Amino acid sequence: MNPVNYLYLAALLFTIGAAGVLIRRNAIVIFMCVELMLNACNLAFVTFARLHGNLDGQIIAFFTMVVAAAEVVIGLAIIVSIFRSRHSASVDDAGLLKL
Amino acid sequence: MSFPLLTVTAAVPAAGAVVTAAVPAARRTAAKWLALAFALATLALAGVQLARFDPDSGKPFQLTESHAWIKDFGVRYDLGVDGIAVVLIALTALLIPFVMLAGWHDADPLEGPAPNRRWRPTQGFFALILMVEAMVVISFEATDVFLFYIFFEAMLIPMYFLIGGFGDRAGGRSEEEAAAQRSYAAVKFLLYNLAGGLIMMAAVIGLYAVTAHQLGTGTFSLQEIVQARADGRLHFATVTERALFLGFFFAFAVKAPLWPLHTWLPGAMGEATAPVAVLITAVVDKVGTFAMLRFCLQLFPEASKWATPVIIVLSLIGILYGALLAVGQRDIKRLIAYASISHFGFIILGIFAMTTQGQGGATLYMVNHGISTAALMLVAGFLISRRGSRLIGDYGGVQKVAPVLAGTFLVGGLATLSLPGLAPFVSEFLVLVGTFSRYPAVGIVATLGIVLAALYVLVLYQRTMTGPVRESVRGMPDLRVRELVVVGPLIALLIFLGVYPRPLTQIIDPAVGRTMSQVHKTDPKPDVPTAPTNDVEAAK
Amino acid sequence: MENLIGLLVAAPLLGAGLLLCGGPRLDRAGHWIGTLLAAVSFALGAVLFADLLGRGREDRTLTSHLFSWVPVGGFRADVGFQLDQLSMTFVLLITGVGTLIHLYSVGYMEHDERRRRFFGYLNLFLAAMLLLVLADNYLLLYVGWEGVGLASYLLIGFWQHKPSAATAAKKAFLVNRVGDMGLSIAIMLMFTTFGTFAFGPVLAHATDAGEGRLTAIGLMLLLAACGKSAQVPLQSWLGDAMEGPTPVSALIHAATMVTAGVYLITRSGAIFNAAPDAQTAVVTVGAVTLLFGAIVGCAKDDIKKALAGSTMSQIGYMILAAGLGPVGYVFAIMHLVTHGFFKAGLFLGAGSVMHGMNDEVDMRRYGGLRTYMPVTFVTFGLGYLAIIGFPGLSGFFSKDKIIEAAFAKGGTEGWILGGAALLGAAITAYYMTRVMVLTFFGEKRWQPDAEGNAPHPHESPRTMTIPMVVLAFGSVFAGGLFSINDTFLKWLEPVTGHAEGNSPVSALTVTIGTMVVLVLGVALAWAQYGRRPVPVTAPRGNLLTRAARRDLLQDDFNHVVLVRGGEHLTRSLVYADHTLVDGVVNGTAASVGGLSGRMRRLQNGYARSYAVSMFGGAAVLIAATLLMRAV
Amino acid sequence: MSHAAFVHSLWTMSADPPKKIPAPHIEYAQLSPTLIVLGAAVLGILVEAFLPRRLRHPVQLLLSAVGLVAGFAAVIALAAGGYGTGKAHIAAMGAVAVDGPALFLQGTILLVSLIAVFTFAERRLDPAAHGKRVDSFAAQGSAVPGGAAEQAAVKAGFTTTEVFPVALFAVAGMLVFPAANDLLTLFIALEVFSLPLYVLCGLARRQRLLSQESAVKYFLLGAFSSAFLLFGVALLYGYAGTVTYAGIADVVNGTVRTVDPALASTTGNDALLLIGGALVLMGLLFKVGAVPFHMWTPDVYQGAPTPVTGFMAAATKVAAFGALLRLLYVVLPGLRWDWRPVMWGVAIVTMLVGAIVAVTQTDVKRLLAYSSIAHAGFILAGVIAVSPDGVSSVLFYLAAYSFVTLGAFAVVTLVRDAGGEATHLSKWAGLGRRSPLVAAVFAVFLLAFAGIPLTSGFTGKFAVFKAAAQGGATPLVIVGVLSSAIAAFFYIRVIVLMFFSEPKADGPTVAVPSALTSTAIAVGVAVTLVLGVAPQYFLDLAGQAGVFVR
Repeated sequence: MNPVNYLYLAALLFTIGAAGVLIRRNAIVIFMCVELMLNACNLAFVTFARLHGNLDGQIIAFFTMVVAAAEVVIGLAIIVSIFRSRHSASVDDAGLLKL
Repeated sequence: MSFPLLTVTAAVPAAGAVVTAAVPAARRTAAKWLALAFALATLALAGVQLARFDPDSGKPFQLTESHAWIKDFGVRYDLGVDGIAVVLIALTALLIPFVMLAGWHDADPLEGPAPNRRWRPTQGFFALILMVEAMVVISFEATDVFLFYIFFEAMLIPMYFLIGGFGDRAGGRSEEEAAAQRSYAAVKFLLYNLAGGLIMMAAVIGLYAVTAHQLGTGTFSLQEIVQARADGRLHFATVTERALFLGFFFAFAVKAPLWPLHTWLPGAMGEATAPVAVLITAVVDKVGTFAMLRFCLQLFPEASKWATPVIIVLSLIGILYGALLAVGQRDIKRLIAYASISHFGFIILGIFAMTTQGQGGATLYMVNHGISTAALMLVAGFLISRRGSRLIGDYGGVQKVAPVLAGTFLVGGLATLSLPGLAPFVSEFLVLVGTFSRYPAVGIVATLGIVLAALYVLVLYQRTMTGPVRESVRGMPDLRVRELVVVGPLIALLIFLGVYPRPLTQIIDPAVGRTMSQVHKTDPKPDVPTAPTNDVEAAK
Repeated sequence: MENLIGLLVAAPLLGAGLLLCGGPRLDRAGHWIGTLLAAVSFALGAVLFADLLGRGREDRTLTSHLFSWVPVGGFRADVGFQLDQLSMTFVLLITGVGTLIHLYSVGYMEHDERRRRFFGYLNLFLAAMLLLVLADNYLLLYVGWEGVGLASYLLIGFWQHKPSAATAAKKAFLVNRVGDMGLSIAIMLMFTTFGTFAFGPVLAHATDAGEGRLTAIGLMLLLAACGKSAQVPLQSWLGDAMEGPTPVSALIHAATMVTAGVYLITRSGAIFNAAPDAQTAVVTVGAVTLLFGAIVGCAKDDIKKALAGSTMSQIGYMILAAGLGPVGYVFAIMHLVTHGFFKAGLFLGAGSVMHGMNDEVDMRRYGGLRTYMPVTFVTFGLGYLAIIGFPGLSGFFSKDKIIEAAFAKGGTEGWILGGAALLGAAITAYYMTRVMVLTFFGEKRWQPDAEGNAPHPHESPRTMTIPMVVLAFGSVFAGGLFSINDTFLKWLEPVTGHAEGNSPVSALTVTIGTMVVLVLGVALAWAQYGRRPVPVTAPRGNLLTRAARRDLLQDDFNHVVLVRGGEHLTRSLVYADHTLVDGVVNGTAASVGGLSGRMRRLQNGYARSYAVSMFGGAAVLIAATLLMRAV
Repeated sequence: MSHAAFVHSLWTMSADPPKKIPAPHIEYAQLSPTLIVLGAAVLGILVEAFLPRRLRHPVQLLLSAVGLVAGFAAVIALAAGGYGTGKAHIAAMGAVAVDGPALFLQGTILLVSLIAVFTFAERRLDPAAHGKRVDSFAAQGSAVPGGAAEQAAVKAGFTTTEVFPVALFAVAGMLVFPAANDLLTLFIALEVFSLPLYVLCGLARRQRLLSQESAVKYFLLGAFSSAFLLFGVALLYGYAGTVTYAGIADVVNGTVRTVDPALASTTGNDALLLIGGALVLMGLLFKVGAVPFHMWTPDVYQGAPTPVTGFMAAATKVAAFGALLRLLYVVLPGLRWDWRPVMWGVAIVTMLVGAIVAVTQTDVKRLLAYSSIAHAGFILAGVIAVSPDGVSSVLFYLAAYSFVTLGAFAVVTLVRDAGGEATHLSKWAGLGRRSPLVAAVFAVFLLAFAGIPLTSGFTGKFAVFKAAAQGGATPLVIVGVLSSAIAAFFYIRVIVLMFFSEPKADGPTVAVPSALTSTAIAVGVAVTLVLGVAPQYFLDLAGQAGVFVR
C-alpha cells in the first residue's frame, strides 16, 4: 500500500494528541497526549525516511524517543510535585496565576 | 583644535548637576550655592559665546565642533551656533540663576523626619534644574538632527521629575489631592511630549532612510543635508518630505505648544512651582519653536510652505483661544499658562509668516516672552507662596499691603500685554508687521490678541491687587531682598530691550536672512517705494 | 538746539523714574521734584519756542535722530524727534498746563500718603505725552500713545482701593486698546504701502499711494483717535475716568491726552486730504460726538461727569474741524489750545469746589457757593464764559471759526455739519449755565456726607488758586491773541497748510447765529435752574434725560453685547477646552486602558485556554502562509 | 517501473548488510564554549553527589562562574581567531554553525548567564532561616509546600544547590540553539535548554504553589509547542529529504531537484514546506513569546523564582531569536515572500498586545513580562528587515535588552516584605522616598525599556526601526512607535508610583544585597548607559557579526 497513508495516519495521531491537550483536564493525560503528538512525529519521520530512501528520519526518531523520555522524567516530576501540594492533577485547578 | 566652548557650556551645568546631587543631605544650603555658582558659570560661558560670535561672518554656524559619534547611524557630535541659537542660549543661561533664586526654598524638605538619610529633595531640585539647562543648551547647539533629537527627548525626564516632584504647598487641597494632581500633570506632560518625540523618531528614521538611500551614507548633519539639497544630490519626493515634516513638526508643536496640542501646558504650569513653570514655558518650550525655525524650515522648505496655511490658522486660533481662556481662568498660574499659549501662537505665526520681520520678531519674541513670563510668573509665585493659594479669588487689595510686589507684578503684566517701551512690544509688533505684510487679514485678526491680552492682564491685576484689602492678605509681607534681586534685573532687562533691542536684532538678523533664503522666500515689496534717502538716514 | 528736544522728554521721565523707584525717602520732597521737572521741561519748551520764532517761517522744523531702534530686515524704526510748529504748540500746552496742574496737585493731594507716586505718574504722563507729539515716526508716536494710556490708567485708578476707580481705569485702558489696535494696523498698512512709517517719507509720498489704501489707513487712524479722544463709538471710558483725582481729569482728560486724537489726524493731514471718504468718516464722528457729549453733559448731576461730557463735545468740535481738511486743521488746533486753558480751568475749579465740600460731587448739593470761594467762582466763571463762546473770550474765536468752516464744507453736508455745530453751541451754553447755576447760585443745598460731618466750604490754598488764575487768564485772552491778524494761522500754516473755505453764509451771519443760540441756551438753563428751587434728589426726568444720564445707554449696550457675550464665550471655551480638546486626549488614554482591561481577561490562567490560543495561532500561521502562496 | 516494484526495491535495499558508518569528524575546539559549559554542568552534578552540603554552594558558584567565564573566553578566542568572519563555517558534520551571529549570541548568553548565576547565588535577601543564610530557591524541591519534610529541610538549612548545574545545562542548550545548523540539532537544543528551565521555574522558596503552577504551565505548553516544532521538522524533512539548513535551502531555491517523479507527492511539495516552516516558526515564536504564543510568559515570569525569571527573560530570548534569525535567513530566504507578510502580522500584533495589556498590570513581574512581549515585537520588526542591517540591529538589541532585563529583575528581588518579594505594584508606592538609589536604578531600567535617549533601549530601538524602515517596513515602524508610546505610559506609571506617591506604612523593606546582586545590577546599569551613550563599538561588533554562514 502507499506509504503516504502513513503520513495521513501520523497527521491524524498528531491532531488527536493536540485535541487531547486542548480537551483533557488531567495533567498526566495532557502530557500523554503530548507524547502521542511526539510519536506521531516519529511516524512521520520514519515514513518520510522510507519515501526518501535515507536513514535520517529513522535516526531522528530515536532522538525523539530519548527526548520524549527526558520530558517524561521532568514532566512527571513536576506534575507529581504539584499533585502532592494540591492533591489534584487537574490543570484547571492551577489557576492562581492569571490576568 | 580650538577650545570647545560649546561643549563646555553644556558640560558645566551637567557637571554641576552631578556635583550638586552628590552633596550630603545635611548641607542643603551649600548645595544651593553650589548650584547657583554653576549656573552663573554657565551664564559667563554664554556671555563668552555672545562675545566670540560674529554676526556678520557669512558662515551659517560658528564656534563649530565636529566629532564622529555613532557612525552606524550616521550620527555626528556636531555643535554650532547661529545668531538665533546663541541668543536663546544666552536667554537660558540668564534665566536659570533667577529660577534658582526664586525657587530657593521651594525644595526645602517639609518639617518632620526625613523618610531616609539619602533623601535629598533640595539637592535633587537644583541638580535637575542644572540638568535641564545642560540639555536645553546642547539642543540649541546641536546641528546634527539626531543629536538634537536625543537631548530634545532626554530633557523630558528631568523636567518630569521637576514638575511631579516639587509642587506648591497644597493650598486648599489635601496633600494627597495635591500630589495626585501634580503627578497627573507630570505624567500628562511626559506622555504628551514623549508621544510627540516618538513620532518624531519615526520621522528621524525616515530622514536617515532617505539620505542613506540617496547619498549612499545616511547622515543627520543639518548642513550636509541642506548642502546636498542645494546642489541637487538629495531630493525628497513630495509625499516623503511632507510626511517627514509632519513628523518633526508634530513633536515641536506639542512642545511649543500649538493649539490644539496645548492641553498639557496649563496643568503642568499650574501644578509645578512657579520657577519650574518658568523653566517650562520660558526655557524648555523655546526648544520647540527654535526647532521649527532651524529644522522644519531648513530641512523641509517645500513641505513647510505647503503646511504654512494650516499652521498659520492654528497659531491664529492659538492666539485668540489662549487669550480668551486666560480671561476665563480662576487660577493665577493657569492664567499665565494660557497667556503663554497665546504668545506661542504669535511666535509660531511669526515663524511661518516667512518674512524677515516675522521670523526676526519670532526669535526676539522667544527671548522677550522668556523674560516677561519669568518676571510675571515669578512674582506670581512669590504672591502664591505668601498666601498658599493659586486662586485669584483669594486675593484682593494686595497693592495696599505690598506695593512693591504689586508694582513689579504690574510691570510683568504690562510686559505680557506688550506695552510699548517694554521688550515684548518690539517683538510682537515685528511679528504682526511680518504677518500683515504677507497675510493682511491674519495680521488684523492677530491684532485682536493685543486687546485680549490687555483684558486678561488687567482683570488679573484688578482682582488680585486692587480694591479693598482682603482679610486673607492683611499683613502680607512685601518682596524680600532675595525676591527683589530676582525681579529687579528682569524688569530692568525688559525696559532695556524695549528701548534698545538693537544688540539682539543685530545678531538675529543675518541668521534669519539665511533661513529665509533657504526657504527661498523674500519679503514682499512696498507698493510705493519711498525715496531711499530716509532709509539711509534711518540706517545710521 | 536739537539736543534740547531729547531733554524735553527726558526731564519728566527722570522725574518719574526718581519718584517711582526712589522709595519712601522721597516722600517729603517728591511732589516738589515732580513739579520742578515739569517746570524744567516747560522752560526748555519755551527756549525752543524762542528758537523757532527766531527762524524763518519755512525752516521751523528741528529734527534730532537719537538711535536706530528696531532694525530688522527692511523694517527700520528709529528713535528720533521732530519739532515743528504743530508739535511746538502741543509742547507748550502740555508742559505749561502740566506744570500748573503739578502745582495745583501739591495742594490738592496734600493729605494723600501716596502723593509721591502720584507725582511720579504725572511726570510719566508728561514724558509720554511729549514723546507722542515729538516723535518723528508713527511707531515712536505709538509708544507715546500707549504711554499716555498707561499713565491715564495709573492715574484714573490712583485710588485703587475704590473698586469703582480700579474698574474705571481698566475700562479706560481696554477701550483705548481697541483704538490702539487701529493705530497699529494703520502703521502696518503704512509699512506695507510705503515700506516705512516715518512722518517724512510717508506724508511726502501719501499721494502716490492708491486712494483705497489711504482710506483704510485714514479709517484706522480715526479709530485710534476715537479711542484716545473719547469719540463715539469709543467714548464710554471718559465719564468713568472721572474716578481719578481732579487734577488728573483736568490735565489728562480735558487739556492734553484726549486731544491726542486731534493731533494724530492733523499730523496725518496729508493722508486724509488724499482720502475724502476717510475725511467724511472723521467729520461724521466729530459731529455725532459733539452732540452726544453735549447731551450727556446736560443730564449729569456729577459736576465732573458733566464737564467730561462737555470735553467730549468740545473735542467733537476739534475732530470735526480736523476732518474738514486744510480748511479746519488750524482751527482744530486753535480750539484745542483754548479748550486746553478753559477746560483745565473749569476742572480745577470743580476740584477746588469738591475740595471745599468734602469731595461732594453732586451739583444738586452745592448751590450758592460764590460767596464762600470767590476766587474759584471768578476763575470758573471766566472759564464758563470762554467755553460757551462769550464774545471776546477764547472760546468765541476758536469755536466760531470751526462753525464757519463746517458751513464752508459746502453742499448739504456743509449745512448738516454747520447745523450740528450750531446746535452743539446752543446745548453747550445750556449745560454750562446749568453747571454754573447749580454750583454757585441759588440757595445752599449742602448735606452732611456719609460720616455725617457737614461741609464747611472754604477757598482753596494758594497752590491751587494760582494755577486757576493763570488758566483763567489763558481762557480769557488766548483766543484773542491767536486771532489778532491770524497769528496762530500763520504760525501753523507751514505744517498743516490752510485753505479758505467758501462759506455759503457769511462769517457775520454765523457769528450772529452763534450769539442767538448762545442766548437761547443760557436763557433756557436759567429758566430751568436759576428761577425755581432745585430738588436735591434728581427728578426722574423724561426718557431722553434718563438715557443721557446713562451715557445714552452706551454702557448698557457694551455691557450686554461685549461683557456678557464675552463672559459667555470664555466660559464656554473653558468648558470646551476641558471637555473637547483635552477630552480627546484623555479619551484616547481611557480607551487604551479599557481595551487593555478587556484583553487582559483573555489571560484567564487556564493552561488549556493558552494551549487553544497557541493551536489557533498555529492554524492561522499555517493558513496565512498558504494564503500568501495562493495569492 | 511500477509502483509496487519501487516499494519492493526499498525493502530490499534496507535488507542489505548495513554499510560502515564513518565516524563523524568533530571540531572540538570550535565547539569548546558549549563543551566547557556542559563539562562544568556535569562536574556540578558530581559536586552535588559527593561534596558536603555546606561546601556545595560556594563550590557550585565558583564552578559555574569559572565554567561560564571559560566559555566566554573560548568564544572570544574563536572570534579573535576569525571564526566570526573569515573562517566562519559549519562544524560537526553540518550540525553546528560557527559564525558571527552564533559567536555574538553565545558571548551574550554566556555573559548574561554569568550575571544571572550571581543573582542565583544571592543569599542575603531572605532573612536567615535558623541561622543559615538562604537563597531564593526551595529548601527541597520535592517536599510538599508547608509540609513536615519542607520544615525539616528548612530547619536543616538545605538549599537547592542543584540549580547551578541545571542552569548550566540550560545555558549549554542555549549556546547550541542559535548555532544549530540542522533541524534536529535545533530541536534537541531546544529541549536541552527547555527542560532545565521547567525545573528551575518550580523551585521558588517562597510562594511555592505559584512557582509549581508556573512550572506545570510552562512545561505543558512548552512540550506542546515543541511537539508542533517537531512535526514541522518532520514535514520539512519530508519536503527536502534532509534536515540540514543548507540542504533544505537548496531545495527551496530549487537548485537541487533530488526527486525521481514518483516522490513528487512529497518531495518539493510546497504544502509540506509551508506548513512545516510555519510549525517550526511557531515553535520558535513560542520561545520568544510572540503573540499569540505568548500566553505562558506572564504566568511563568510571575511564578518562577525571580532570578530564574531574569535568566529566562534574558537568555532564552537571545537564544530563541538567534535560532529564528538563522532559520529565516539561512533556510527560508527563498520563501521570503511567503513568511514576511505573516511575520509582519505577528510583529504588529505582538507589539500592540504586549504594550496594551501591560497598561493595566498590577504586578511588577507580570508588567515586565508583558513589556518583554512588546519588546519581542520590536525585535521581530528588525528580524523582518531581511538585510545585514537587520541582523546586526537585532543582535545589538538582544545584547542591550538582555542586560536591562536582568538588572530589572535583580532589582525586583530586593524589594521584599514578610511574604518574600513584594511584587505587587501598590507595594512599590513611595519607594523613591524610602530608598532613592534602588528606585533611581529601577527608573533607569524602566526608561531604557521605554526607549528614552541616552539609554541602551533607545539605541537598540532606533537601530531596529532604522533597519526595518530601510527594509521597507515603514508601517511596522509606525506601529512600533505607537506601541512604544503606549508602553511608555506604564513604565512612567511605575516611576510615578515610586517617586510621586506617598510611601505606605506597611510598605516593603529594601534588602541590602551582597556583592553578587550588586554586581548584577551595577553591570546592568553600566551596560545600559554605555550602550546608550557610546554604542559605536558594540554596533560595530554586531555589524561584523551580521553575516550567517551557509
